[in-house]
Amino acid sequence: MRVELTVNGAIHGVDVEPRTTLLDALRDNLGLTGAHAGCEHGVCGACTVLCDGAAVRSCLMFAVQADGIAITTIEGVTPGPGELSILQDAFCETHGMQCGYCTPAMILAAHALLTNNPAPSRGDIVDAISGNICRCTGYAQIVDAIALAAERIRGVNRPPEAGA
Amino acid sequence: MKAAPFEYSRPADIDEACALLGGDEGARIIAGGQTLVPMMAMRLSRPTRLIDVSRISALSYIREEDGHLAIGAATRQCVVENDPIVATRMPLLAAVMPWIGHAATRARGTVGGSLANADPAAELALVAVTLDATLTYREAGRNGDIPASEFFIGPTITALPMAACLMEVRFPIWRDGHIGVGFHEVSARRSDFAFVSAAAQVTVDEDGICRRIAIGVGAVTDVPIRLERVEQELSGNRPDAARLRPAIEGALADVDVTADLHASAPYRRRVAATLALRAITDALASAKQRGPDAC
Amino acid sequence: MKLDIGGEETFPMAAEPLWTALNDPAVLKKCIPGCQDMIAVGDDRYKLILALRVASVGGTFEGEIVLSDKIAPARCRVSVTGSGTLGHGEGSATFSLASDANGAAIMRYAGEGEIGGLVAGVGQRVLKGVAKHLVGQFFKAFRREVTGVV
Amino acid sequence: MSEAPRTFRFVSSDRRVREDRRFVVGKGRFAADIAVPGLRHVALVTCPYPAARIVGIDKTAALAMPGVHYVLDGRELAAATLPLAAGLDTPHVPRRPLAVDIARYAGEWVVAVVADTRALAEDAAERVKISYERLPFVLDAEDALKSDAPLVHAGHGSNVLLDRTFVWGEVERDFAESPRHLSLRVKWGRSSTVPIETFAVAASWDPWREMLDVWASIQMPKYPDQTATALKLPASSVRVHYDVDVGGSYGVKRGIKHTVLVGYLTKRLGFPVRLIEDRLENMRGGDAHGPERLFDVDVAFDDTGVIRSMRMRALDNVGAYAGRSPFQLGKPVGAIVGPYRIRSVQYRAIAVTSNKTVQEAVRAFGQSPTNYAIERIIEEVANSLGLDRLEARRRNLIRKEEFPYLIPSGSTYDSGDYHTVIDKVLAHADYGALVAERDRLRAGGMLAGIGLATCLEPSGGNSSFEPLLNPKNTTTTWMDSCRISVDATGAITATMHTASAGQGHETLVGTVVGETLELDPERIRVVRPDSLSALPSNSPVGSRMAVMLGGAAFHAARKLREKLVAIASHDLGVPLERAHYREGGVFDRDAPERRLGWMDLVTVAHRNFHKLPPDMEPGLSVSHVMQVPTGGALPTADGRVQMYPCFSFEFHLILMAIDPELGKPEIRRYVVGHDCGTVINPKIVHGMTMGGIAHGIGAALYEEFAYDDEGQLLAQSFMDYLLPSSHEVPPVEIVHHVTPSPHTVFGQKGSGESGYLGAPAAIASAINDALKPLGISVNTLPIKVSLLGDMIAAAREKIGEPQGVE
Repeated sequence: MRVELTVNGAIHGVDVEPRTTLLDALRDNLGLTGAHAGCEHGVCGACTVLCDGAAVRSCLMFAVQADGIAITTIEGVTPGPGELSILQDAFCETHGMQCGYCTPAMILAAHALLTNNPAPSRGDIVDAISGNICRCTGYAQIVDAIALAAERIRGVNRPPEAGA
Repeated sequence: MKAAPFEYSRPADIDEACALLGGDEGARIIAGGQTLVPMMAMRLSRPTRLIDVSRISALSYIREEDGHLAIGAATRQCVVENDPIVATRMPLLAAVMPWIGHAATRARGTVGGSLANADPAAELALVAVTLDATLTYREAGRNGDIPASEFFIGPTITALPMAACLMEVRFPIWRDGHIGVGFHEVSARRSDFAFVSAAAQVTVDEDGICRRIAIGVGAVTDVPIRLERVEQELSGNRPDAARLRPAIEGALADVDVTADLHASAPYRRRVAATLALRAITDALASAKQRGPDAC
Repeated sequence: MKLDIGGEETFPMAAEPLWTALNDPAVLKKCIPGCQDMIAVGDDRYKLILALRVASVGGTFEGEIVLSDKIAPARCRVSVTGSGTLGHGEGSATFSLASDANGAAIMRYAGEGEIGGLVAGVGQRVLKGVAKHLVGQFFKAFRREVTGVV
Repeated sequence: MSEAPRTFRFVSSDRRVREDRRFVVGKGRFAADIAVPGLRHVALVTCPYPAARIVGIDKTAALAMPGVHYVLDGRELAAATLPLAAGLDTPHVPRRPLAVDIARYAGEWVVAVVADTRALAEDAAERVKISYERLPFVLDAEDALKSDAPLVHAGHGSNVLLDRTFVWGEVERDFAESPRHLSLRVKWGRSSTVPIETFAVAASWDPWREMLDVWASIQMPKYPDQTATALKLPASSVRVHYDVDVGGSYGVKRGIKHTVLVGYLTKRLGFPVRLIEDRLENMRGGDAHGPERLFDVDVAFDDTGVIRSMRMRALDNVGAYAGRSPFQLGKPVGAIVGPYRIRSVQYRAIAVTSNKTVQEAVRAFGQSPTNYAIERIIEEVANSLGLDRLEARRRNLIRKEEFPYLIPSGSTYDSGDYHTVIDKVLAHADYGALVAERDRLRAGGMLAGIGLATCLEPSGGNSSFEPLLNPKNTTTTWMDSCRISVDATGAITATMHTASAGQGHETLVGTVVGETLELDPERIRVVRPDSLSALPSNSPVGSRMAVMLGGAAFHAARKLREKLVAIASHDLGVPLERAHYREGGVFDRDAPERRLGWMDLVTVAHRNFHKLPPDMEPGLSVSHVMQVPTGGALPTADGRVQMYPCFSFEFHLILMAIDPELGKPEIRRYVVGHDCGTVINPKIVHGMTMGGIAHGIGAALYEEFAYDDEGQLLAQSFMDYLLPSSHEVPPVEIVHHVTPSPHTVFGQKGSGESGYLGAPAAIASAINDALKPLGISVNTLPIKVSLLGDMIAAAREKIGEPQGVE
């Protein structure tokens, strides 16, 4: 089936079988390998992408269901070659990863959280990433990264102080 | 882990969906896909055709009408979770929403999908049974209703006719007195399928008499159940904790309790009583805290 | 996974016709959930082809069904083995028929089954409930078949 | 070897981890990301029974499908390849990628299907008709020992793969002389590391070059050698690309059988072939399972709680074949007494086969179950005397002044200060307040307990556990290597020679080389060449890389420094001892203005042969192959051996609360004291500790490869195998302490395992403390909610405590 996927702001026409998951289409048809297959049954969250801004599991969506939805992958939140977003930089700052396999999904889950909740509590952060299993880190440095990014984003968005 | 091949259709409206469903014995409705797609990935489920109703806007709504809260079957769980009408009119529903899967599954998962897949531990199914919801389906150009108490037949099994498409679930809104709700569940991890869940809704009058109560438990047996004997015991009475536990245990005594890898039958039976008691206690407490106009 | 199967059904009729129905492959074919075909391969031995479907779950299953230990019209044993896309299963149950004081036939059945493969590995949580449902479906259909009443 | 300075420029500073940049943008290069043109895909048909004879395989329907290229069975593969390497001397327990004639566990691979896409391969796999004759099977380790047990491998003659008893010291005498004895049986359930990336391998055979290129997600010593041997190729025809990121491993990314399978297929079929395990294949038949171990522990002690002797019987259910796992009974020998002064030990290690999935190496290589057993028994010693559990530990712990400390099994512990670590943790946590909090919880109707656990993490070792458990195997060394090249432009490239699974090895090498050369580590490129251009290395197993790769990098950098100094000394005409290296340049100590800078030196080495000292090789390329600091020796006849040079220490202190009605345990506070010597990168060590603890929480409370009585693995998916999520891992407070190792250049020790070593013991300790008022204890892991709830309910009923208290 022909389907037009809007990924990271660009429209791509791809031919896929109806059974091709969005995850496989992103990876195999579009070469966007930042989304990873972990369990392929919707538990681990390694395949998380944003659909119209919400974090969803791309292994639980067929590509044919995704036309007209604005899909954002990790490649789409990276500002440019060699540049990191505040969130990505915060993950580097706290070393919020080890093997890096769950990391893009974790960052996208965090991205969705911070879009809706610029000042999340620790509990909010824990809850927002609870659908993303990380086997390496024990989550602490991931939570730290998201808290740090939230703080930095709030700082960036704060109006300059008087006289500054 | 790739699904077996299938055809894909995205009908424009529900009648077209029903026609497709009626025309293909192996067809299945897909909305959010959060239950169906994992089963397809493992090839436990192998529909010949998926009929995607997730974009039929007529199936996605939350509205208050005729003393009910009506929710379209394709309404996403995250929408219900954040809906102000749900929060005020259907606090029990609002209470369970964060317990359903994860944010990422609620972003896609629908109300109808959860109900139609009839997991014994599904929170939405429990609330539907507890509050006497009515499910409306469409089949061959006409609508039919099934009360929640008859809708759930077994694990994953419902009374929905084969060629029917679930359209709506209607929860009655209680208006008689101060409403209170309580919900508890226990699972291995926070977001796992519950071993046991319990949901209670009560109304209490000015004198502290329990006017009305609904108490249901989930995951204990093949389908969510109401503890009617407890309801009879409590309604019209002043709540008495000492009488409540035996009544709950009595109501659970004859239930054919399930056991699985993660929780034994004695565990489920015992903890069902505990959680039912806690849910009722919380419901009574929150009813007393609410003002008379709370609902 | 081991499954215990057991129960009792009462039919408003004599035991004889029940016995006949229980031993009639045409009746069994209609009553075994998802049964597509029962092909005789020997005395009281049939090749069984199922297209099982319970709600969203479905798969094909090929196996054998054997009727044995027959004591007409009181007792027989039904054994099923086979495998398919969902996994494999086997089980056997003894059916015994008796009449109660009112002349109604009582069918008692007891046995055990085993299910393995995919459904056991990923569906253990609901497997027993689904199996119970299938047994129920069989008797529902069987009752309809022998009494004409749903 | 303590020639490096003890104050560091880069070592121990809180620097970023260089690998992270590629991961945060999704540019990790994992095995599944590698696009080899013309790749075809494999799906597996597995045996559904725990034991069955393969009677017939009908491939017709599968082969008839368009896009399906091949259906491979075990007989064909076995005819063309050799069995996979086995560690033990068990020639009649052959292991092959695909079952030959008999399948021995539910999930064992029987047939491999190759098709254009993975989905199509799965379609075809369903159409391969295999008929089986079911065979008797055995699942339980104790059952497998019985004389009438079905034999998993008839040719082997028994189910026992290994049964060795070691006696170190005067065990009989110590038991006879001790006034008190105590016995305990504890069980460690079958769990594993379960990384989020399953195993993946792509292979491509070039018949004109006779070269098998392999890209795989490996953490496997001797992977190229073992692959080549099984495929009957010279290892020089197997090029393993180490520059592949591995999505987590902690031991299980072995992949030899996968690689032999795809290696054969690509050779046979003439196009590249890839196998990515799906989660089901991974859980039931990948190299996924870890120890399943039953311990019977007896201790002899005195009235003050000082343990004199221990007898330990460890019975491990290793599954259907002898993988690497029986050796997991060997590593604990290196720390068989944990951090305690137990003067004699009898250790009986038994590995039995069963009709379960093969066990493979898992984080800490068998030490975590053993540590759990040791920690349980010490608590029982305390309980039996009415002694405080902390005090019982204090009395038995090795004291700071006793290091280096020789334990009965022949290992000398390098350094440690256990009492101080414990004191620091108690002070940090305010132990008195923690006890008060526990008691407050108890008074409020909760079950509450304080968990205590110590653990030792042996690190950086050789493989003497191989000859220890298999006298025919004489492997005693495990090298790691580093090469540093400075090119003609002055750029520095360092190499490491294994794949890496998130441990930050590139950062490690960069930091160590930068430290040694006194240059910004960011200037040092770190690469992972393929196996044909690699120096000997043994992959990041056994917490070895800080010690071994760090050591190799240091020594290589030191050699480079020496070469630069020699060049300058010659060129400046000053004696060697006056030529002083600083920050990339060399100067005359007596006349510092006489100096050659970095580029001057590079230019001499690369272009000015006439300026080089006589006999010096031109260019700037140095390498070092690192031996384990304490060397390698065969074990003594009675099995004494030094495997590991360095021993890290941790002390875990936790507070848990259990709702008595629900049996649901909750960690309320978690403090860990950690001493892994000098920390090279604090971020990495912090993460390793946290991740190890999370992993240990999983093993203690949630994770189990549970089987039913019919031999079916019930936890094949992530719906039933429960990895801790962010909800289940509490905040952990880490208290650091540094006792440098005398054996390593910076004083570093390993740090990848101790969280996992201590957490299960600590959780068991807390839960048992919580259960103490009920007079019950739990000695099996994982401690699942339902089990705990049922135990508590039974105990409360027995003592007449009312149920249903709110």
